[in-house]
Amino acid sequence: MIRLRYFAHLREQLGIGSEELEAAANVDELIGRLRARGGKWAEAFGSEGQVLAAVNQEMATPRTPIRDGDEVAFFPPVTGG
Amino acid sequence: MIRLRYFAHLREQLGIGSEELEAAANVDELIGRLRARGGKWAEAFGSEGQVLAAVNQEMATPRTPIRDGDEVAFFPPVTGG
Amino acid sequence: MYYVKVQRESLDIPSHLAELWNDNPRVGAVVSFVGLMRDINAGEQVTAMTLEHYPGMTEKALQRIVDEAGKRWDLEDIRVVHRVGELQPTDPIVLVAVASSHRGEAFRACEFVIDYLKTQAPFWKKERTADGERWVEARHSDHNAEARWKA
Amino acid sequence: MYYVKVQRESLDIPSHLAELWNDNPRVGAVVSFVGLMRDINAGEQVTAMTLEHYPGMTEKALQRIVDEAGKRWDLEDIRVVHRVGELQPTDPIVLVAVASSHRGEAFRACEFVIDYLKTQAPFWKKERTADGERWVEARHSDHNAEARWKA
Repeated sequence: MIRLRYFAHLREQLGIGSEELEAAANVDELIGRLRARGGKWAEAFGSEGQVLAAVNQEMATPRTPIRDGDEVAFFPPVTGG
Repeated sequence: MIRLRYFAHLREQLGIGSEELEAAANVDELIGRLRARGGKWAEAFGSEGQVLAAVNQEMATPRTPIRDGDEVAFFPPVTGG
Repeated sequence: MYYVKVQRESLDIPSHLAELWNDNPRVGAVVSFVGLMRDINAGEQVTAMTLEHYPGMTEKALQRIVDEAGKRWDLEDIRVVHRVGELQPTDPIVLVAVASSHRGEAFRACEFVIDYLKTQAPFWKKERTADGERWVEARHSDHNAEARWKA
Repeated sequence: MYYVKVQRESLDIPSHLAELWNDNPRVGAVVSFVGLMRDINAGEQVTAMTLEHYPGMTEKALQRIVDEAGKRWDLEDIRVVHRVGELQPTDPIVLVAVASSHRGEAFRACEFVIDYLKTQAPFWKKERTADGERWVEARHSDHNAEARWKA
């Protein structure tokens, strides 16, 4: 199992802060699975570049591998500072 | 008459903080007159670029004109900040 | 390990600055950046702001950025403190302060840290306006600023 | 008119910084430079320093520099405070602080002001070492730093 977390605008859009899922091979595959949920999920994960991903609290790319027990986070581009 | 002022290392080298002199046409002519005093004066005003000049508290060049009543200052390159 | 901190309390900027040079007579230059909440953004009046972050990742991201700055330049110290939670206009949001023997290094490193923080550290701003709340959108200029350091 | 001051008293940095953003919610960025006295210069231990200046001209030179910065960049405010007289290692010598809506302008202007101050403002440092007193020599690097802004 992996832990998914959602932040900021994305959390509000999806109406969920975190969930547990079966592990995926990498970020790209996980996104594909989430998009397949349709509706707001297809919308949120549809347009490239609008959602950033982190695996175990490090910025990730679509090809970053995911292992059982990992924490995977999705969020919009950051706006701090 | 013009008022001359000397600062920092130059004041110590010349042993004088200020003096009054007849006006010169410009900074270059005034420096020539000071250099002609010989000894430490020739030494202090001899090597180009080691002494900076200001006329009425504005940075000056050798060709900056001098008028009666002006304040002319000589000093080494600045080292503040 | 440089000092990085995420906190809800207001920033004690004087203490952080003094910490950079107290007891360290090798410090000849301290350059600091303070980011503050403005009351206008994208042409609209903003009355308040909520800053959200990703606890755990935020601290790691900040530490990674300051470590990289410490590798690129010869520095004596760096401090980064960032607020989260509720903010009002004129509140300081972030302090980045860098101490070095010479000023050139301190200027470069300070701007590097804030440029990367703006694109790499997981903070999100939500603004309150007369029309309700809105999430602040990321700026292209911030990505251009970060890209300069990759040349 | 921006605030420039030459004083014998120690610098009240926190007050000057806060003055830049208090009551001005247009300020989004404050970049500041603090120059401090180091205990080593040109390889030798320095125990104290005397800063001499040219009263009258100093204030004019500083005002001219900050006015030029205000013309080159879109700024909300600038403050420059410089000490003269006796200083000890770790004492702040100068504060240059710039407020702007955006950080790029504030960084550029702050570095511009200190670069010009280093070559244009009539201050001179005399250091005390174990061998006696010596006047600090001007640095080529400061002239190179100033020259960058003329390109």
